[in-house]
Amino acid sequence: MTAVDLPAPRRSSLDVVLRARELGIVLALVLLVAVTTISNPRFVSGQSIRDILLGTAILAVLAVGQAVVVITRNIDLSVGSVLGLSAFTVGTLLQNNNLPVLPVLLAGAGVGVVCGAVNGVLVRYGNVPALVVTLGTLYVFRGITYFWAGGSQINADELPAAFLDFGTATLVGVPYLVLLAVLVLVVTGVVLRNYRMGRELYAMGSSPQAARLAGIAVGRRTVGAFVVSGALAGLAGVLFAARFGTIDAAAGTGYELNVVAAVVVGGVAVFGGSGTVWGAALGALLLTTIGSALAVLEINQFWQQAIVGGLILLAIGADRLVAVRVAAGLKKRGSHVS
Amino acid sequence: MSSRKPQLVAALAVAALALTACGGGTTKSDTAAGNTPETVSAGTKADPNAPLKEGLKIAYLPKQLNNPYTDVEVGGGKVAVEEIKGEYKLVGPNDASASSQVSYINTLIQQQQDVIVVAANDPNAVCPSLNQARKAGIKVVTFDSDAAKTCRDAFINQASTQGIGESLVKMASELAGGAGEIAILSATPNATNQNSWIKVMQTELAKPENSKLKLVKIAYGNDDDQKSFTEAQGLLQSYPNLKVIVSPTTVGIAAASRYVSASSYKGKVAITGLGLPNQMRQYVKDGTVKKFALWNPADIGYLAAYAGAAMSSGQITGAEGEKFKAGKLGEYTIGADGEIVLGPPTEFTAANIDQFDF
Amino acid sequence: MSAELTVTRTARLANWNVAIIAITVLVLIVAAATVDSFGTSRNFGFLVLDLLPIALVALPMTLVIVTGEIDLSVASSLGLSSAVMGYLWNANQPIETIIPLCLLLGAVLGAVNGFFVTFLGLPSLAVTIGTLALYRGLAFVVLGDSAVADFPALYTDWVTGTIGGTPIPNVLIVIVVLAVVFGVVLHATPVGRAVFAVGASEQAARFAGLRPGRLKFWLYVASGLVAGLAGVLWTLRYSSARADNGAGLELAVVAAVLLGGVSIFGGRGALPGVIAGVVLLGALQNALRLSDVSNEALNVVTGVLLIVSVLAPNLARSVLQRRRT
Amino acid sequence: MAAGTPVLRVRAVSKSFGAVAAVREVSFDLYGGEAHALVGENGAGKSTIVKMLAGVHRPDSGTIELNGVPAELHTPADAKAAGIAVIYQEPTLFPDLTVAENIAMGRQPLGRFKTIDRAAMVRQAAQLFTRLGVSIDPNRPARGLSIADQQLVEIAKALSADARVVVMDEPTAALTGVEVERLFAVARSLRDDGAALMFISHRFEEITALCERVTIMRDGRHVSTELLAGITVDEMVRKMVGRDLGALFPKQDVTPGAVALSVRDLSRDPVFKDVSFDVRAGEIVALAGLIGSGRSEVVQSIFGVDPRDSGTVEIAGKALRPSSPKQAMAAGVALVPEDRRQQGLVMELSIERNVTLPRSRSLSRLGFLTGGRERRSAREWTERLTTKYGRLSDEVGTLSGGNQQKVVLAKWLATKPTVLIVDEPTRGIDVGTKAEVHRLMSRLAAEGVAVLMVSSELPEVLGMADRVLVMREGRLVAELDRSEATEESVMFAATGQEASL
Repeated sequence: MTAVDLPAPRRSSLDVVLRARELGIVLALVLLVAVTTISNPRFVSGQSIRDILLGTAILAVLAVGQAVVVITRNIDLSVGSVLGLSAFTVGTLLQNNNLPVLPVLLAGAGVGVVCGAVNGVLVRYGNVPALVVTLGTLYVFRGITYFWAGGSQINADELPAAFLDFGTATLVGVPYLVLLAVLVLVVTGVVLRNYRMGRELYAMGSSPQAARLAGIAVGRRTVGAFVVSGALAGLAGVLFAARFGTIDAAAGTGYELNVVAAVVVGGVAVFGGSGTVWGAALGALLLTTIGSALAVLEINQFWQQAIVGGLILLAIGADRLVAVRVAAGLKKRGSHVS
Repeated sequence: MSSRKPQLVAALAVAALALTACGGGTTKSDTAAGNTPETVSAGTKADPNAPLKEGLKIAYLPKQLNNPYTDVEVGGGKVAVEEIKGEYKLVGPNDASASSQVSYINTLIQQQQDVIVVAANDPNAVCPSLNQARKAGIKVVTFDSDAAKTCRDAFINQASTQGIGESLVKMASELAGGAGEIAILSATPNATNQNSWIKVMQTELAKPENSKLKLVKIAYGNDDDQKSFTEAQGLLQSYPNLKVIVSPTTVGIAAASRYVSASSYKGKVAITGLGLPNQMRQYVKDGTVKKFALWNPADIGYLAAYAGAAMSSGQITGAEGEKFKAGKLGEYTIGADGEIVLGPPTEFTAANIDQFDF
Repeated sequence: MSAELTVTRTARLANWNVAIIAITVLVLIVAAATVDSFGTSRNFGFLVLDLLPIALVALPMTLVIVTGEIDLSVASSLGLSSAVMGYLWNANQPIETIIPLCLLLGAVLGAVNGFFVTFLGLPSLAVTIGTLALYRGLAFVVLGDSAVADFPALYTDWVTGTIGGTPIPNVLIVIVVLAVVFGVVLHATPVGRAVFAVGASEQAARFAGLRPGRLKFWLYVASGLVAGLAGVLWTLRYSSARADNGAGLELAVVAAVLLGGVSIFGGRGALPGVIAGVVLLGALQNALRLSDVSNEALNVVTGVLLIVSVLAPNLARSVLQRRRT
Repeated sequence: MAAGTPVLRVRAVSKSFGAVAAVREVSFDLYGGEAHALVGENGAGKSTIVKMLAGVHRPDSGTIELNGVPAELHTPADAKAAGIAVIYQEPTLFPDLTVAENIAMGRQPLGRFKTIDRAAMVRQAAQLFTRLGVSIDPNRPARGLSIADQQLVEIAKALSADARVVVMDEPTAALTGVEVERLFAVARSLRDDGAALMFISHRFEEITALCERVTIMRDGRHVSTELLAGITVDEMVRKMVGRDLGALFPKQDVTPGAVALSVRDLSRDPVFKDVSFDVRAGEIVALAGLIGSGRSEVVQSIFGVDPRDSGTVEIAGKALRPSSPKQAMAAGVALVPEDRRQQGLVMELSIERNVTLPRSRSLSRLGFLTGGRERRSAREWTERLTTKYGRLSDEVGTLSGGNQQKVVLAKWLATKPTVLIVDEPTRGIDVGTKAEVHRLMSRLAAEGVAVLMVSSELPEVLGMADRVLVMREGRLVAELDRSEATEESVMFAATGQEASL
């Protein structure tokens, strides 16, 4: 028995597959854009791209938060309601009241943090499954918003111009909202990939039991993941208010399904442990682009939902097949004592 | 989990097919003739001199709550109900679905209201319940969006269909300079009002004086702010030469204006249609919108209250030709099929918009 | 960990089942006493009609959740069934053909779910979120945004009518028959025993010679079939076939089932509790509406009840344990 | 061995789970630079001790001292922080993460801005593997690693922590001889660096090769702690078992009847290959071998809960379809599986439901079950097996291990099997019940049932079996008659090398 010469750490096949996973979405996107552009070249005009990116920004911010929760083997169905509550809070704050943008963003995120903490504490310390908790808070947060709004609507003309400008202004042609979404994406992506905290989230989702034995503060991290998801949903609420200018209590109703769809299509496994926020954001981009493309291609818009559903099934089905093949491949690559 | 189940399902299918093959059974064409509408007797004869009752319980059930246009409408209703010393009530779903409206109608029957003023989300789905209400002695007045004629006593029409359709085309033609592509951004594809206006518009557009106007597309924003927003976006992308978007719905016109005002299309594409002055003020002032029209929605709710009260008090029965007084609005005559027309729409421009607050 | 915990678990299940039934009865009594016209026979009819779709769909959903899976696509299956019903009716097909075809369609939709969940082994949550979007989308593709009305009065009247001169709605028969069928299957047949065993431990069930995959597949078929039926009844009740019929119903159904004491992790639950859960939600909604409490309050109450139904027993247990040590 | 203060001192700790006292007043010391064996039968409380050291369980009473200071090990994080590394019997890896990340979790090397230095992390993992002499790609995910490789990653994990106390709970069970040697070399170097090693194993040759002292436990109690130099294996075994071995295994001599179970060329990649054997009526055949050698997989494949790639299984001359436990049951096969809690019983269901679960169809009348027949049948069979319980409606999880096993046996005996397969039938149950189970198997064989027994307890194999089949790495490598079968011959066949007992 001699000490072995270790092969230089090489790119594992799984890495390649993971890359391929996101590559798949990119390919689908390219194909979609190509086909749509051939039929109507204005689809790639500056305005059109800006519109798609703006639409993606909100969904992507939500999807990033959702991905963080899903990676820990949980789910947050309350994001649509949190978005609504945050958007209405921000709208009320700004109603005939000229506040700078930054505190407004913080206020929106703050609302989300509180909602997320409620979810997280109930999941962790109440021992109630995330699905049940967030299904419940989906109703509760929405109900609170309705109570508060009482049927009123906040219109664009009641909001300060500075805030509405924030919704439409651009920096070298890129809207602020998109920049903000990219910032969120990059920060979350880096934390998940390069910080201990991020890796612990993956570990918890991959094997909750092993995570406990490894001394990971599962409770704190779980609450933390929900707080992040809530905060980002709150932030998305501010973006929503800035982009649409009109806010009523129903803002963001039904968003949760789009968000979960984006995350699943983006390759985040529903049982945790794998996937990236990049994938989730790409999923959001793909879904938004499909919506726009259908309108441009003059395909009956009613197909959109069916296509989204089909995509989800396709994505999880394909992931499954790839996983089975990779697993088979990995088994054959056992270690050898030299 | 028995192996018998597949056979069972198959048998069911075979049975179904067999039925079709035999050609038996009830089809739509059978029922179209046979389904006689349920008629609820309008009660005794009208007595035009009967006094308006006090303490009438009048309930408003709009398509959905949380809609600013609706708020203005029912606001007018509240004023009228207070004038006649009645009890005002407002209920409604948060989603514009017929099924939730049915539950509310049922509740109102339980609560023994005297008048239900309703904007139907589906002209047929609410029918059985409305008829139940009428059987229980409740007067049913529809506004905004009519229910089937057989299940309401009167319909408050904001303006004659013809009048609105013509005025929409007139505005579009002015804004397009008499020629070019126009598109319509409507509410839902089965919205009763919008569809009848669009029909009139299409007839108008077919006339020789409008031959240079081309209607390229009717899009539907479902009266949903975001949906309308994206639909406007889609229209402008698909039709680069579009000159005017006509949106005969307050949600649609506001969303389209908001999109255009912030996009590169501003100044190139005109928006018009039916909108609320308060919502549109900003876009009129920034030049996105030159003119749009609307009746005063508060008057609709107001008129509905008086119509319902008159009916409940026995002044009218809903028959054509009957007259009743509607407070500050003066005297109204019931038209064919129980329709009561409010009056001609008002056009709003930068010059006059500040005189209105609704 | 096991011994003590499991003892209290049994007690907890029994307690919750009794508790939810007691709470329901209490709510019914209080509502009848305090809310005007809640206790009238006409209101009873409205109440039954209002909770009809939730009650029906909750029955197979209970079995599905007891096996540890979930079916979020039920409301969309209901909508698709309704849309297809309208489409075929417009195409001048006889209603006697349409109804069985819609039931068959429901079964097929369920089978698609079952296929993905059992044969491909995909997580049911993701699968049925996918088919939730897919089926609803197809419903819109079939019928667009239009509504189809004019269904034959013979059928619509039956659905909204009552038995003879009694105040008992006809559809109550459907609910009772199906509730008995599902109740018996779950609690007094080998299939029911398998449902519990599979939900509590799929592996142990396999080692006992059961076939979890097949069982789940047929439960999804049953879930789809009942959703199809609910779609038909919904359409007839409102005499209006629309693609958006029943949208969002899945959440109310899951809430009712969990409120009824069924564990989201599978293996635990009882049908009487679920029925109580359905009635509780429906009665609360009805009573609050009659008292002019807004819809919003109801949302909050539903959400809170849902969380409390799982949280309360958990808290009770941990308090008990703390006291013991 | 170093003297002075012990690194770890366990003082009179007790731990109960419900009514079951798993550990009672156990005390022992661990010194730095010492390798200390902990032995005892299954269920003696060793794993509970390990879990208390790992911070998973908190002792009900007693204290754990580290370097003379009482330690509060409330969570695994506490234990980790206190310098205790635990290698569990069943590896606890994160399947989705890479091997390098698994090793470094919580201690990842950090670069700029506190980001994880991946290159350094991979390098560390590679160095650890070099030290262990194995080649596992640090960049591959843990999913799909063999049990042996997983165990090696666990060991690398403990090494990377520079722990002062390393607890190894049967780390060698699935390793080959070479891997074991390598592990021991690493363990010795750890020990020589001053760490305290706690080593749990059932292989006495490993214990004597590695350790200096041994603590023996029985039924949750501390029996004695001795220098290994001063005790023979026989004495150790006697102290562990607490009785004479011979009397335990009452196999009656039976003349075997016709072939009841015939297995030919059974294969399932990559678990086992070309397995062929017969079991006759009245015979007890043991399937021996190391953990991970494929024994359980073979019997699960015979019963049909696992698939098979090729080969045939016949019961009394009739071929069984693959993957159909239902058909196997109908043909008279019963399987008492290895893992009672996961496979044998539905822990959340009542005793009654568990006993009647495979027979619910035959107990139904016109397809309905009203409860009465199930209850009567469950009572009859639990009584036959003298199961002790409160009420039939109690959850089976409330019973002790032995009574749980009786419920499993009742459940399967009630199906009147002609071929009874038992996988580790006495794992984790008390001595008295163990004897009952052995008597029962013997009686069944006498009644003409063909019994196939998978067991890792050599004495049980030698005492009960008419024939011993030995598996190694997925293949059947030896068939030994009762007369030929000795601990040496079985171990030799199982490990493929000379055992030094």
